[in-house]
Amino acid sequence: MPATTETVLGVFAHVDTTVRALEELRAKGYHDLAVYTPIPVHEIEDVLERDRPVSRVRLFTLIGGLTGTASGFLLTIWSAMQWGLITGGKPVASIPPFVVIAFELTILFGGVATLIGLVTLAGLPRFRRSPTFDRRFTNDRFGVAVHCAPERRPSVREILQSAGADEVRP
Amino acid sequence: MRPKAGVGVLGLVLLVVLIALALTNWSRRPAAARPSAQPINFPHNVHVGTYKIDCQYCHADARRSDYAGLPSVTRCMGCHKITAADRPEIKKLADYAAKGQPIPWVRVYKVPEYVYFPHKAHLRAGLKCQQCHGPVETMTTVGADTGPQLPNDFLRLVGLRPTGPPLSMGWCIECHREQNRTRDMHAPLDCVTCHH
Amino acid sequence: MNRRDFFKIVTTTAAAATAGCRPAAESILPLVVPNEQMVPGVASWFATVCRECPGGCGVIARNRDGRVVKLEGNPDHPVNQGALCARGHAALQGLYHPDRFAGPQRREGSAVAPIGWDDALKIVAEKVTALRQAGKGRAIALVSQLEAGSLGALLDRFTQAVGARPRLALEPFGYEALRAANRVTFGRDAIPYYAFEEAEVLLSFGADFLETWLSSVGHARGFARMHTFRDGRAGTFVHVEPRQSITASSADEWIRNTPGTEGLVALAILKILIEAGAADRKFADAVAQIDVKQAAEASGVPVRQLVQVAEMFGRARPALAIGGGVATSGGNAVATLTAINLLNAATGNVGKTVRFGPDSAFGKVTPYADVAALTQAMANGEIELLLLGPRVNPAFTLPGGLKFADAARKVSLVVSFSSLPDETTALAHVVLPDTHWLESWGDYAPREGVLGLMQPTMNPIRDARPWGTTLLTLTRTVLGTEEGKGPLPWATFEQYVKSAWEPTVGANLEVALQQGGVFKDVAPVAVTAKVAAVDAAPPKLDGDGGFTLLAYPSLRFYDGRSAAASWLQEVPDTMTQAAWDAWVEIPAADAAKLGIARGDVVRVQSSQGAIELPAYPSTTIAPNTIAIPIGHRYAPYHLVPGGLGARESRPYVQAPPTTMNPVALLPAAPDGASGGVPYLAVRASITKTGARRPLAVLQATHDQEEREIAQHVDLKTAREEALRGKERELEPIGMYPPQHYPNYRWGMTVDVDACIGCQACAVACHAENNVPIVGKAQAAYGRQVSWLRVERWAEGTADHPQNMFLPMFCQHCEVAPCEPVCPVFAAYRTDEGLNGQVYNRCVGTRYCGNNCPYHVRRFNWYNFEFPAPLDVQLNPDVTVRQLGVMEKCTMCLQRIIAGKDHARDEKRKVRDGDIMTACQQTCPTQAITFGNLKDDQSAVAKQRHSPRAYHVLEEIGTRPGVTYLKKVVREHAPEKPPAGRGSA
Amino acid sequence: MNDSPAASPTFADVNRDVLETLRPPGNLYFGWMCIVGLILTCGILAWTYQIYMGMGAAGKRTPQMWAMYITSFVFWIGIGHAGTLISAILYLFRARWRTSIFRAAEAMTIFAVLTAGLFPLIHAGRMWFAYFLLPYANQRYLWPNFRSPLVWDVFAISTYLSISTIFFIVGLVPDVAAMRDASTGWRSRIYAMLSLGWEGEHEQWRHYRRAYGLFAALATPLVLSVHSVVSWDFAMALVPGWHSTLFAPFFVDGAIFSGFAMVLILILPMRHFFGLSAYIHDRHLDAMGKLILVTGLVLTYFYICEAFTSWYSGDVFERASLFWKVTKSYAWALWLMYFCNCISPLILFSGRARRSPVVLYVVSILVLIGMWFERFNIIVPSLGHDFYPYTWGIYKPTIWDATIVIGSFAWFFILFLGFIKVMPSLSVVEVKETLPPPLKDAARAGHH
Repeated sequence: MPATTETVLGVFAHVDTTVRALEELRAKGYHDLAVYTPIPVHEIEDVLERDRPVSRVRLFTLIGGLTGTASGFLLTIWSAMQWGLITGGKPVASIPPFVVIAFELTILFGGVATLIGLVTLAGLPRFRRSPTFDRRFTNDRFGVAVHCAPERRPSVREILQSAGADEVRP
Repeated sequence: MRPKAGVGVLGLVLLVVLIALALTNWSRRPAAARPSAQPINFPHNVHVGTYKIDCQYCHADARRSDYAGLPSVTRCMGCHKITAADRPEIKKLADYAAKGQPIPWVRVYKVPEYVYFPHKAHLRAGLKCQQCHGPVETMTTVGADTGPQLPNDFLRLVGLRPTGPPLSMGWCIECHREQNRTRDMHAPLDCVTCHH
Repeated sequence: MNRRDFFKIVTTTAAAATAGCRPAAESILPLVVPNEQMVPGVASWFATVCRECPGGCGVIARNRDGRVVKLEGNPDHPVNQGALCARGHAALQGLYHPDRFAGPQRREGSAVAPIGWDDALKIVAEKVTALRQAGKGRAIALVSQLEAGSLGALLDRFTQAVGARPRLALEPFGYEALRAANRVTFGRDAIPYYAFEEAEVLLSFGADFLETWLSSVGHARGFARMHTFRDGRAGTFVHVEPRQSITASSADEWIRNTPGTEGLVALAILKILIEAGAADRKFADAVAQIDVKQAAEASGVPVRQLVQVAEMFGRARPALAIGGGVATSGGNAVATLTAINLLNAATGNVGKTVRFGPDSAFGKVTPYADVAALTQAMANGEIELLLLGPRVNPAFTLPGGLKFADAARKVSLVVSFSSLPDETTALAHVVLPDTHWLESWGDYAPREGVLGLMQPTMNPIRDARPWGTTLLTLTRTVLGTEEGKGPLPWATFEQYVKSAWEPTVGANLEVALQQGGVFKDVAPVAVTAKVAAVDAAPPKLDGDGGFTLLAYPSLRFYDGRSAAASWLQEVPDTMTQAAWDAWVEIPAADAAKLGIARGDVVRVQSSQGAIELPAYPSTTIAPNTIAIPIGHRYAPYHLVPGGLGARESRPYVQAPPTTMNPVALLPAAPDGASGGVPYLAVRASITKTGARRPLAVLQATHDQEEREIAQHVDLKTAREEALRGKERELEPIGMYPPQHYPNYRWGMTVDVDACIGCQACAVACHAENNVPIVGKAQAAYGRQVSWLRVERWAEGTADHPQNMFLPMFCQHCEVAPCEPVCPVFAAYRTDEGLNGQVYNRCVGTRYCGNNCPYHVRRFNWYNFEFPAPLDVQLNPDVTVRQLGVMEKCTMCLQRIIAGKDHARDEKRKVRDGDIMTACQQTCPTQAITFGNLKDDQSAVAKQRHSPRAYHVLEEIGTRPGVTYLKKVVREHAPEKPPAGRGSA
Repeated sequence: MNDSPAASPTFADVNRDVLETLRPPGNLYFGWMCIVGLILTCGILAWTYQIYMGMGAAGKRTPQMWAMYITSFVFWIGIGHAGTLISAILYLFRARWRTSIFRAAEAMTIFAVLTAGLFPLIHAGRMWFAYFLLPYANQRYLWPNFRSPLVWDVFAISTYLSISTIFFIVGLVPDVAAMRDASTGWRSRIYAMLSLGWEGEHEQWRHYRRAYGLFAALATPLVLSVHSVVSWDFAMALVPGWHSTLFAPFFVDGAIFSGFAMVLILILPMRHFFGLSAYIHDRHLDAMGKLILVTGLVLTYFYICEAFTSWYSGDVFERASLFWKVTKSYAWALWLMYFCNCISPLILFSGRARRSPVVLYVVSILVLIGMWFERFNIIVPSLGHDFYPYTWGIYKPTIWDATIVIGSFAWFFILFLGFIKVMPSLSVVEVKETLPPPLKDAARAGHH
């Protein structure tokens, strides 16, 4: 990366024009893109995710869930052994009822871990608004921000405009 | 995250629960007397430490009753008719004896009403008084230092294992378990032995 | 922290934070001078004699730290042999009754004010002196209860010394007719000793000997010995009574007769026996005029049944026939009892099961006729000073026709020595409270040869003085003598009583006091029966109502003197299972005709007055007969009126608008032949008032609905199984290995065959385990806390209704449904086979209460109160449970702990019999056994393996630690559980 | 997407319409708030009284140690099922019609669970010790009994509440961001904070969508488990009428049934007052009507199974319990339940009824009544006629427990009323997803 990069933002009103711009940009080798959409759009995902791995959130879920299962059984069995009290003639470490606890903890830990995964991977919370963000992006506009070397700016503007951007800045 | 109405309420409920938890633990603390509270300033260190009087000479019921018992005024006067009779504190004692009144000692050690602690069984098991009551022979005034339980619980919550405060249940249990482990005793660990 | 603290915190958090919420420092007071008899924290036991009824059972009182906390029967005492009835236990509540007089009282008009002892005594002394000086010593009358001991002698000395009328020993149930009949037949004015334990067949004509008749605890002990199935042997008991009473429920054959025809039945049986040659022929004259068929018709008992009973009775060697109860107190009472005497004499039972010699103290009761005469004298203004002893309540117990209260108002000075306010103290001008018998010296000889000694079991808690001491002081003042001189030289009653013991006890006072008395056997005296014709025709009844009124003494309250005890009010009547209130038992058919349902208030009217009571329709009472228990009184504690802020837990009901006393309906005239109270004397009419006062009936239904909770086996099978053993049933199959018990496994057995439904166990449990009282409203709504309930299950056919009594309490299941549902381990299984319940861990989810199939877990719906000083009675070894906590039977855990502690002191294991639960200890029929199931030699383990053993609701698989033994039903009962049902 | 009506709103319309729901409320709203607040106050006072007096203030007794509180607890837990079911299960099944209702349903879920969660506290004899049920390290070395279904409840419900709340909040993040950008001033700043700085950048969407799917996958078994666990409070007990393997699916079905009824009760007025007919179409109502009908029929099947097994088992206790319920003191409650839950939904076989808000509303109310009584009929009559005839008895409610139960409804509605005025009760993002995406070519074609 050069020492300085510039960002060009194209604001689109339509999905098809956005997709067209993205295809074009990728074809020209621009990969450092930030795309803002009010909703997740399949067509855009198709373009962008061609070369990206699946979100790692699921790993968080898996680890969290397994931790939950293990801690569920550990907590119940270990705490039952603390006093070894018999109730209803059942063994101290009675597994069937403990499955319920383990199951619930699996879900709980899995869910919390997923949340943590989401927050960290999505870079939340974000305290400062990124310069390319526009409040219309949560309404009905799509934004494509292209990070590029200063000298490439005109060509990027050209691509965006020709794709059908309503507005290109700077 | 967004504390919505529901979450806020949940938080509030949790807060209330925590406060309640803190207060319950705090108020369930066994009563502890302040040193100055006793009607007569009785120095255990002089009686036990200096004169080596056996605990059960005065607390004579300990070996046969649930209660350790307090010496009768006449028993105190048995020695103090002569011994140190000129001291101001002893004069107070003589005063009670003359009036035939009991001495209103302030209770120092107390377990809650739902706990049955028999002194007899503990003495039969060969325990020293000091095991529970601390080094009485060095105390000018006996005061039960039975700390609050909540900080303790919190320490446990984060994985530390502080020794239970004296006269708390965990502290009793630790000793019972240790006696069974180290001395091959049969200290009961059944809930209803003490709670009935 | 308790709930109140919590409430303080949630409402005033800031205040709590500053105030620090630190528990207030508590003082502990040492003794000034050590007491040799007492170690704080260790119980001492003092033997004395129960004075709740004239039965005179020995009791031992458990004194903890200076306060009596529990009573038990004295095992050394020959009358009750360790057992104690419900009323005996409840004596403690008289001792600690909140309404006990704090000291002497003086009444002017309706205002009652405390007064000093000296002033109070002065009033009485001046009156006595004035009357003596005026030569009107005969205007002084003294009425006491039956005092068969030194006090009685002292009272007689007193009346002589001051020149008063002879003392009256007033007992509402005085058995005058029994004495009169014995005079007629045997020429002895006495009540003999009935050896129940030696009879093979017992034939009772209305005698409620398991409830109140003579000495119920002693009889129950004897009855259990003759009747309870043991090793293939069991006696037979036939009971003739117009209604199914608790006693009738224990009978193998209950014969429902028309009231007042018991004599006819007895004579008919005697006639059959003589004709069959099974009885002494010389008695033939007595029954010459008897026609069995006519007798059968009059009594409503079929001839076939009479013959059956006669055969059974004639075959037995020996048998015993007794007569008593309300039905034999009518105008033909003496004739009826004479007929029964002849029956005994003709079959050779006199001298064997009927023994004169060890005569009962009841022979010393003043006949009611004399009491009636005194009342008449009072009404005529002949009495100016009336001295009424403690526990004497003529305003309540004497027939309404006598109008005692009106007569008493004509007496210028009425002095009562009662310690508790009642209907009579309300008439007294001066009350000089006696010490409670648990605080007093004294003695009591319930029968010849048995002298029970009484000693104070604790210091008086009120400013009361022993009656004897008060009279001694009074005599000295009146006669102007000094201590040690004159006809009554003793300074105190204690001195007097000890000097009275000198000849019998001598130097062995300490031993005798420890033992509870001086007991020796008295040889029976030979008597001969006089044969004479008996006219036992049913009595003429007063009034023209449609129903014969049976007023019968209550098992729980006797003549009403025990009614102030809330334990007895809380524990239900075993038959109706109604707590707290009285009722009138009406034949169900008549009730249906009149449109009366249970709980409808009914006006019962006789020629003497009317009372209003809730109705209880019953299928087990003779037609055209109604029955009302005597003794239901309300003695409400002085309570703050309730409001929103007041606790709803106030358990004590207010007095009902009218009296509930059926005695008020009786005429004044004594029975001519005996001078007794004619309890069977009036015909009454009943009308529906339209009001409702629902009864607090605790048992939803007496029908087992195929549950097989109380089980029975017929005698033949039981015998066979007892001799040959029973095929072992399959061991219960479980998913888990059986529990391991390292030391002991505690268990209990209950012999349903022995249980007589006397409720002693339930009251003993209340006393031992600090079980709170909930009051009528809460009890009616299923919120009783009693750990033990005695259930009545109706069986048999409409012709042969039978009852089974089943004490039900925590079954201490091995596979306990209550335990695994508790979220906090408050309920768990101990390794000694108990179901532990940790009160301080309990959160109050009540899941265990739902899941217990026996519903023996009790919840503290409120903070039920123990109004001071009843709280002094609380057992210090048992936690008092707080609101919101579940509780239940612990098998007297505190006793188990004490027993193990004792055994460890002696370096041994607990032996069988070391530990007794409170219910077991008090059971008059020894129906309850407790012990270590691991020990094969223990009584409980043997019974658990009895062929009669079963578990309640066994099919649920809870494997209870409590085993029941089936009731053994005799020949007359149907072979199989019948389709028809008894009463509901 | 192609089934959307011709005059479908644009993305901007959605933002505008949703923002419209958050405008300062009118007098009607405050009137409702006052009424509900008043009832809630009564409920709180009644609870205070009950804590002061003891559980005796409520009409419980032996044998009905449980009564209206547990009835209401199960009822509210059941209500709490629809939200997560709609958001999770229908999400996984890609049922498009969920989008316009799921936000309100999720909020309803959380509030219902919060309401339900109060009842164990209200019900406990010593609620100040309720924390004993939590597994926390303490000096006494004591732990809860994990064998107790009540502890399972603690875990199931707290997990359900946590996961539902997380799910709900995560779903709200992009919407709140939209609200942030659509509003101004302090509102905007608050929304900005709550939106965690969400920008709708693709990298965020990528993880978001994956996480959302995972939440849905986790929540699906959870939804089924929660009411199963609650049903085991009964099924694990011995009481005749409780001890049944049928209970878990039976309860889950009933929960969905009542949950959808409650959704309708909340959605229909919202649609009316907020003018959301453009988003909540008749076909949405139709779909929900069908679901109610189907779950109602399944429930009827369960009722038949329950009665049949009780009778056919030949078990004396089960039979007695059943016959008593059907014919004796509580028969009115049982037959009321049968009418509400089995008969009244049958009208939904008619397509016109399914599209009629009035019919749906009436049926929903009947269903809620029926489902409350279903739990009542399980708890109170079963306990009233169980193994032991001695203690059989009839439960009578008191003014105190009745007020507390009614107060719980007020508590629920006050939470919901508050919610609809501060948060988008329609999912901005998901509604937009169901709209035709803005296409230039299509737009051009349209202009021509």
